[in-house]
Amino acid sequence: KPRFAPIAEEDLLVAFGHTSPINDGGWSQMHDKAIRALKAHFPKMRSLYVESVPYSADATRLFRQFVAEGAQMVISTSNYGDFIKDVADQAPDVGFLECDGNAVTSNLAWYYITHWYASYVIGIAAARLSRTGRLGYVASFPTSSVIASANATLLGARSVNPEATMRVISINSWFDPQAAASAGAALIDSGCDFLCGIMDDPGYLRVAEERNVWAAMWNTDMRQFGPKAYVSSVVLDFEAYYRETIAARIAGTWRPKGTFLTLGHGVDRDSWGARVPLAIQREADAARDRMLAGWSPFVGPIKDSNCQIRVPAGQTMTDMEIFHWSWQVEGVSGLV
Amino acid sequence: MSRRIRLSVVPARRIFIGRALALGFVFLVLALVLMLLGLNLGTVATLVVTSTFGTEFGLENLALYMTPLLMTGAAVWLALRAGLWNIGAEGQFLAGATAASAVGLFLPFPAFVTLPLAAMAGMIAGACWSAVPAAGRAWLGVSEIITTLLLNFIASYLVYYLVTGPWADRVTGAQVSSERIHAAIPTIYGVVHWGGPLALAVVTALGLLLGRSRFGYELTLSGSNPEAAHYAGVSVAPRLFMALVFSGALAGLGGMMEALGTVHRLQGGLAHGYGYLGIVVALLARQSALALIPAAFLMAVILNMGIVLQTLQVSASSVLAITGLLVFAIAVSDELAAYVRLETQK
Amino acid sequence: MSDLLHNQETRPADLPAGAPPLLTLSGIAKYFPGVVANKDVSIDFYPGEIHALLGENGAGKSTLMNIVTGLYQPDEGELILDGYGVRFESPEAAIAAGIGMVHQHFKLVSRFTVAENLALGWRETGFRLSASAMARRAEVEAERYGLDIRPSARIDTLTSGEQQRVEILRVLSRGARLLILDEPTAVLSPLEVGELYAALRRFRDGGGAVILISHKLDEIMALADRVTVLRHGRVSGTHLVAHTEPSTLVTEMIGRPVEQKSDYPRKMPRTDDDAVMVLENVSCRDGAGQMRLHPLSLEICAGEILGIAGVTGNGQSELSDLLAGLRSSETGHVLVDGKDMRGRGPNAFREAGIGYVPEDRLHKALAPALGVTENAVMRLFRTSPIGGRLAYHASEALRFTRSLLDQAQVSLAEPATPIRALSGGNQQRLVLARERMISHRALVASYPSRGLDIGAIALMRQTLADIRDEGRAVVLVSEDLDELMALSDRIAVLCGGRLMTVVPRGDYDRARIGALMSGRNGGASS
Amino acid sequence: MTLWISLILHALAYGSILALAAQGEVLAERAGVINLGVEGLMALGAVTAVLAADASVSPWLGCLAAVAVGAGGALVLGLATVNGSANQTLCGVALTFLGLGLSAVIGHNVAGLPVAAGFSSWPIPVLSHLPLVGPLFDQSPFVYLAFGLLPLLCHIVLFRTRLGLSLRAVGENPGAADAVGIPVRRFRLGAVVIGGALAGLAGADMTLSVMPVWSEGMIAGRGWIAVALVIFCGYRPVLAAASSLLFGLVMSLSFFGQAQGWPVPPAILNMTPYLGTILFMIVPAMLLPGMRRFMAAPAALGTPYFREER
Ligand SMILES: Nc1ncnc2c1ncn2[C@@H]1O[C@H](COP(=O)(O)OP(=O)(O)OP(=O)(O)O)[C@@H](O)[C@H]1O
Ligand SMILES: Nc1ncnc2c1ncn2[C@@H]1O[C@H](COP(=O)(O)OP(=O)(O)OP(=O)(O)O)[C@@H](O)[C@H]1O
Ligand SMILES: [Mg+2]
Ligand SMILES: [Mg+2]
Repeated sequence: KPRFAPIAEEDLLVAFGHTSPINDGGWSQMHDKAIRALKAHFPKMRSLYVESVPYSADATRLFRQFVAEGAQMVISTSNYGDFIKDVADQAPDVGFLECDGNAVTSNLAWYYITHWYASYVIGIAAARLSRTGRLGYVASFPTSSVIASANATLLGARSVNPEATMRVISINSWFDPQAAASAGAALIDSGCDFLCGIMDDPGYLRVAEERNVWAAMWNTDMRQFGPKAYVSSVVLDFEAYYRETIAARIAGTWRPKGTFLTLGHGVDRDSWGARVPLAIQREADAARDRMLAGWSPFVGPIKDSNCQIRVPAGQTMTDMEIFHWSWQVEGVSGLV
Repeated sequence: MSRRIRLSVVPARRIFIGRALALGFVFLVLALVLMLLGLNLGTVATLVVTSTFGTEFGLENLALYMTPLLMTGAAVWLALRAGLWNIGAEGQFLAGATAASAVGLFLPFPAFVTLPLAAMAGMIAGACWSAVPAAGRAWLGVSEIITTLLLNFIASYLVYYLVTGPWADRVTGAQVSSERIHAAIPTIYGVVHWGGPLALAVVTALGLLLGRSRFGYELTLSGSNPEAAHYAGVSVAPRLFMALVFSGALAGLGGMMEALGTVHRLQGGLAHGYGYLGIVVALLARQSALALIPAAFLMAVILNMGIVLQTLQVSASSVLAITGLLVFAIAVSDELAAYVRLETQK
Repeated sequence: MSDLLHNQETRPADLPAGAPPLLTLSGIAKYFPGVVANKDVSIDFYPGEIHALLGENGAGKSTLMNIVTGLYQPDEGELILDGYGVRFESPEAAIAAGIGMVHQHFKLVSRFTVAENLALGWRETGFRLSASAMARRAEVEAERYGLDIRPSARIDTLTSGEQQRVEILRVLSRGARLLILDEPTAVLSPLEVGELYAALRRFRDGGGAVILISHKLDEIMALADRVTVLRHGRVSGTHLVAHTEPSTLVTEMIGRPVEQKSDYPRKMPRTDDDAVMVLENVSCRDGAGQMRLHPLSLEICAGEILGIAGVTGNGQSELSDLLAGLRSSETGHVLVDGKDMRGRGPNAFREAGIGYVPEDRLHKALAPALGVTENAVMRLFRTSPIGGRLAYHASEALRFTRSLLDQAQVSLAEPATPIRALSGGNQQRLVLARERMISHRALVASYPSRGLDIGAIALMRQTLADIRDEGRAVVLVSEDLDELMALSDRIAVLCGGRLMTVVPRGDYDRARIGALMSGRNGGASS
Repeated sequence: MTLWISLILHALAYGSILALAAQGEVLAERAGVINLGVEGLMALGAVTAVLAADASVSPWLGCLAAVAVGAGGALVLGLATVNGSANQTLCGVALTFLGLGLSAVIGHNVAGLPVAAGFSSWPIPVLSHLPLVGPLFDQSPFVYLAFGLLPLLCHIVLFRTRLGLSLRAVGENPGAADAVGIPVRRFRLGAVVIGGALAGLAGADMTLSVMPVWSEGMIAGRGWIAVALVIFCGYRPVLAAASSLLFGLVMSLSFFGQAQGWPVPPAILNMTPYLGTILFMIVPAMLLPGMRRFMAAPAALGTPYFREER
């Protein structure tokens, strides 16, 4: 009997675990939006979800509870590592899918967006918009996806202003508007006039608006929270991917593998903010167009913050390498 | 004619009945809230009961919840015997987990060496973590409630620092987590490991130790009236110090069990509020160490209920609120149990 | 007929006929679990009299007064003030009605100054209070009632006598017409007692009424106009003091006569008189560096009772702590049976056979919240059979407790009862029995009769004499000169932390010792 | 230089949260009740402030609601521990659990969303135009209240009025206070309720002024720090305000240090306020035994009072 045999739509139970509240205005909301859209395609499919799954042994318990309640497909919208893998190992007949994960087993797969391309595009605009050439980055944790995002933004900035630098503050949370705002304010105080970051909420955008500096966001269009400051955002769209995945599971063709959602197919920059000059929009979008055509900006030589060459000249970083980026590029400080 | 008076010694039966009523009250409130949320009580109850007691996963969960609760409960309980409030079991738990993880991560010994070593390290770290508040309380009279509590935050930041910095997982890139620790406490059944039985043994031993040893008597005396303890020839400060330090060691051992038995990593969310819930467990147990076992069981059931409820979109925070309500209800019911009507003949 | 006689007898002698009582208690009852604290209590208190309340421990005196002052509510009966029935919902109401009480344990805030304590609860002052205004007011009041106080002194720096003055002044300055004092002389020096008497007489002569609770019969005989005896919560009689004999009062109070001995002769002559304890040049300082006990030397011999006369706070508690090892001397040595005990704790003294009944037994010698068992074994839990090197045998502890309860003649069904629920008298008996058991060589007893009733005191004194007769030493710290003179072989007088003198039995002189206790050199001293 | 000004501004804003809560707790503890539920009350205050401000579009009503909720929560605690004698430590911890949990539940739908109405700053006419230090006189009303009006008021009431004398007497020796006719329970209950109201106000300060957004876990132990500060400041309102400012400063250092690129791991900077509190509690006790009397807790702190019990 094949592991993931075809299943009737009405028998399918898909369980989602979110890392923050689904109305966080960011990451979880984007996933939730995609999941709601799924309902239109698979009206008979049953689903359940849990918000704010903690990074603790309780995550394991929640995933186990999903299995216990009969889910055939468990999707976690963030990286839960062993907490999900251990459960997957105990429930070999259930398909597990982990966003930002990196293990593929016989029933566990991962998917992620190649947000670094969009970040690079925004980085170009950042360098042009910033007077001081100092970018501030509000980070959650110094994990590889955050490192990739920060590095890509600065590389984009340095492509037009080689003097650009980036200061990072980690706030140890994906969703903490207070801390994000405080970090943003501290960055502005230290001379940054362009804020970007990887937060689930619009926390620092409001500070940027108040303090009259630029800000680029992450997840979705957040210009309502700071129309003057808003530059753009790395916008995410998981709908198509979820649709294909569920369809494959119903058809019995789902197989565990790692999947990148690429620029234009699940991740992109948001339409530019009202106050971003047209010339800057054009310049940044030119790079985007080249990327859509297959060009990668992540080509050596790339030095790390200790001025060591980490990517030799001429070598292009693969998406997989970027996904596992563990060092900060020259000009970034405070991240690792 | 009658008048309400307050008993200075409350019979255990009254306490028990009061608590049963308090528990009932809390469940009533919970049911009401669930109804307001539009959930069908019948299905919720069925789901909770079957998921907790009717499935292997549920029973395993209970066992895994009980283990750390027993340890932190024992820690708080021990300190309470000496009249001290150890609000810092959470931090000591984390300290123990950190030290044990260090042993597991960095010492290249086989498991039968690593595990005892890690247990030792966990206990020592937990003890050290409570040593400053203990010394402050014992010799300087600085309130241990606040100092132990503040150390929780410090422990949590320390762990965050380690697992996002020097000890961060560079193998699988797990967030806020160290690499997987390969030395693991052997399992008994499913994911249930030997930490559980060990915790039960510790609690039993604790009961015996305090009930049958001079130390237990001296501790009680020191906690109850330091001046009289001095008169009885007991050096109070060292006893108080030891009580808090042992308490820390117990919590630290709990941390070791959690890190090497359940989570297998040092990890930001590892402590999970067990330290604070330990206060609840210790309170429920009152005078008896063995009563820690049913108390931890009850708490584990509530926690597991929280897991089930979350899949019904009842947020995890509501479990915290319910726990708070329960503690409050019990504190109040214990108080009300002390009141009786005194018949005053006319 | 007898009723009429009784009534006549119980009205104050010089009262004009028809003068109404200030306060009448009518049929008061108060119940506690298993205890009838007061029942059918009817008493009249007239203006211009000092009315004593007498009764055994637990007879219900304090309870009754707590009812009068609004702290407790009566379960039955009525208070009639100036002819009107009243109900005091709180002490405030009683104060407003002119009833003030000086409690057995002073109700002062020890960290506040005298002036602040006087200002507490003053309704008449404005919302704003400045330190200087409070002090001024305090001085004015002190002047008015002729009581000497220092307004800016903190209460915890005052002697008991001074604290009591503050209490009295506070009550008087509230305009009290009825002044209640619960065992007021227990902590006073003879001199202060005299001052108190004078103040009370002044108050009475000004038309106020005084209710005085005391266990000291001679005090009542000297001061009071009338006396009411309570027994098991009921009034067993009210008498004019002038027409009553102390022995009748005792009989009425206890139900049998108690012999008030002024002498406890040895059953056999003293055989050995080797020194059990020797103090050489010992001294003590308190936490603030203040000298509490100036260097002194003393020798305590087997088979003798050494009396230490002195008013609380003059170094007695330091001295007795020193003798029991609870405190270490700053200079000199403490020798027990010739062995230097320097640096040894209370347990070493216990092992050397020194028992100790401290002044504040409830807080120093007992753990109030713990059970009777835990308290009974407090000094013996290390020794077999109750304890070993590490072990503690609960069942043995229980057995020991039962035997101790027997010896102390305390009847108690449940040894798990917290000791604070026992009466103060019973607590004292248990401590005494326990300490007697360990005092193979000497017993140090600080104010052992404080708060006890006449019967209990007689029993306690006999116990001390018995210990002496067994060839052990007794150190008896007391402010009661009669007690000291009755029991002691020698009396050492302490004042201001100095050893004034040691008087041998032959040379006892009340006046001189009393004067020395108050720091005045009573003529010839060595 | 402006950097330091901005650090001080930050410290004032964050310190005001601590100062409000700490002064409320000073009142409660002076009356002899230790309220360990401050953390929970702050969370409840913060979330109700947001909900009420959203509903009414008035920050004042938001404030009022927060104060009411804080007072209500404290009233429950007071009834249990003052009128009954339920264990104060336990009830406090329970209230914290309850407050944190409940606030997360009722605030779920507004988490992370901007608050409809917040307080803007109130510039003091002349002073706020001064060069350099001008911004220091352009603060939210909470800052003026927390560092100006309230400490002054509390100090005067506590140490210069009959009310304060009675309150302190209740905390020092309730038996004595009772005997002179001070209604012990009413005083204790009142102090706890006012303390709770101030804790609620501190929560409102957080969500209506310092950072106009609610999210779960945003109190982040500030309530506990406020309780610790009360001991640290020796139960004195003015010192409570001063030490709150100090701790606001220390707490701001974490972001400040990261932004300045200090070579100290942020986690260590994050620890400093907690570490500092512990040190400040232990070191003076160690070095200056004389300080102990100055710092001494009210003698009856934490002990319930019963008239007909001994
Ligand atoms: N709060 C209380 N709870 C229970 N029983 C009480 C309480 N107060 C007094 N009693 C009981 O009431 C009786 C009378 O006590 P009370 O203190 O009035 O005696 P007393 O005459 O003042 O004795 P003493 O001379 O020792 O002061 C005692 O048996 C006592 O146990
Ligand atoms: N809080 C209480 N609860 C229950 N019983 C009590 C309580 N307090 C006292 N009792 C009972 O009342 C009796 C007498 O106690 P109480 O302390 O009033 O006597 P007392 O006469 O004041 O003692 P003392 O002679 O030392 O002054 C005791 O036997 C005790 O069992
Ligand atoms: Mg009495
Ligand atoms: Mg008494």
